[in-house]
Amino acid sequence: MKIRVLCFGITKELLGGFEQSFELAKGSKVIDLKQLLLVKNQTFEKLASLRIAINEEYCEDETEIYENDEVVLIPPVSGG
Amino acid sequence: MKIRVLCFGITKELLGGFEQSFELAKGSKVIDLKQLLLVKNQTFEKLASLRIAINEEYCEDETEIYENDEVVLIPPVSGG
Amino acid sequence: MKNKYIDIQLTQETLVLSECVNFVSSDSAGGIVNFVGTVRNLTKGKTVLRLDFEAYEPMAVSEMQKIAEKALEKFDIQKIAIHHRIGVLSINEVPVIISVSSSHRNAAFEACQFAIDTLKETVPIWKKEHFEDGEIWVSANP
Amino acid sequence: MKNKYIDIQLTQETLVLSECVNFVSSDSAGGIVNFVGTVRNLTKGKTVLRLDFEAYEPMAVSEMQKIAEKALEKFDIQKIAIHHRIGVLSINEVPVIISVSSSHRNAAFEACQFAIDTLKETVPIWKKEHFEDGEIWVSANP
Repeated sequence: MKIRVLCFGITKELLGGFEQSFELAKGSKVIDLKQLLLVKNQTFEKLASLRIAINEEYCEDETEIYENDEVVLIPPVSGG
Repeated sequence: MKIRVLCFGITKELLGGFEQSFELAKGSKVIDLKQLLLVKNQTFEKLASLRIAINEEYCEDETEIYENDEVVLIPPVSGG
Repeated sequence: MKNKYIDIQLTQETLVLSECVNFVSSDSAGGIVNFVGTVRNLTKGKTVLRLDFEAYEPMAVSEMQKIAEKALEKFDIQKIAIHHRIGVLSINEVPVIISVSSSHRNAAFEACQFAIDTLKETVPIWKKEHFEDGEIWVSANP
Repeated sequence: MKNKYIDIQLTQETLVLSECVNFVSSDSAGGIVNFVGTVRNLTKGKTVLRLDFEAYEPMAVSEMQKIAEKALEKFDIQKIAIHHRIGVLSINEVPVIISVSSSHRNAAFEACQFAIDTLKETVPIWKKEHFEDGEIWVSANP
């Protein structure tokens, strides 16, 4: 399945653009997406943290991703 | 000796005026003034606290009072 | 009383929060914590109509100054402003404002809380609450 | 997002402290605690020229809302306002204001500190610092 991924902060630069489209096997989980990101750019390993939000909520590594989910990369936040 | 005493808050009402003049023996201490106040008005006993300031500084019971000191009665404060 | 780091005011005028914030803010501050006191409309269920604040003025100023100096000594803060109003206040008017700036916010929170806690214990200012059926000097009796 | 007790704003406009204070103030509040964030001019000794704040907007708003709800649940406070700015900011401009009112001041201090601490951990907003010789996403790398 194709999933659409939105990239904020430094992740936009690591992947070369705000909106990405990735091919993931059906039944893939957040952890699988994280592994794919490492393949795309090893620098992901150097981030202080990387959280994934699906449909505007933070997710665990074991959360399953579905085709029409809004998947968002959340590198370390620095608001305030 | 005569000492001049300024009364703030409720103490002004207990003594019937802002500025008072008391006769104290030479060598009197703050504790002696406090005892004199009780004689003037027993309600002083009912105050949650009574501090004495001399020349704009809080004093202990044992502090000696001199004739030209500015002596001030400080009932419980309630600023802020 | 005012120097580069401390601004103390005891005044009959309306207090202005932006004045305190402007005094403490600086290019190297990361955050500012403000405490704004307000006059509550009820005391033990009774409607408060208005309040009088009376101060032993020279000592009130010097005690506020001591609090500011102590806060600068005790906490890693940059600047502090303490403004207190005296005279007659209506409900919702502001008797006190304390502003503190620091590079790291925890110090400003701690110092601001220290300053208002200490002010309420040591600064010779007295509040009289006026009700429909009388008036009372706050905290005077146990 | 705004109800009687919570005012959340994420905006490109200059933040206004008096708006937050007015929202949280009430006749029955005894005190208001405000945190005002400011943009520091130095990071590790390097001069910061300006900052960009970027947000994942819908989630940033809902995370700020969660913080406000949690604060109302956890602490004995009356109202809370959280305003965050996005876009380009110069030094000394204000990226965030949090105001909290309560009848007893300690609750407002605790809730305000809780809100800014949590905001800095959970709200999807990112700050990029611009220096003379480059730029950096703050906190991204360990």
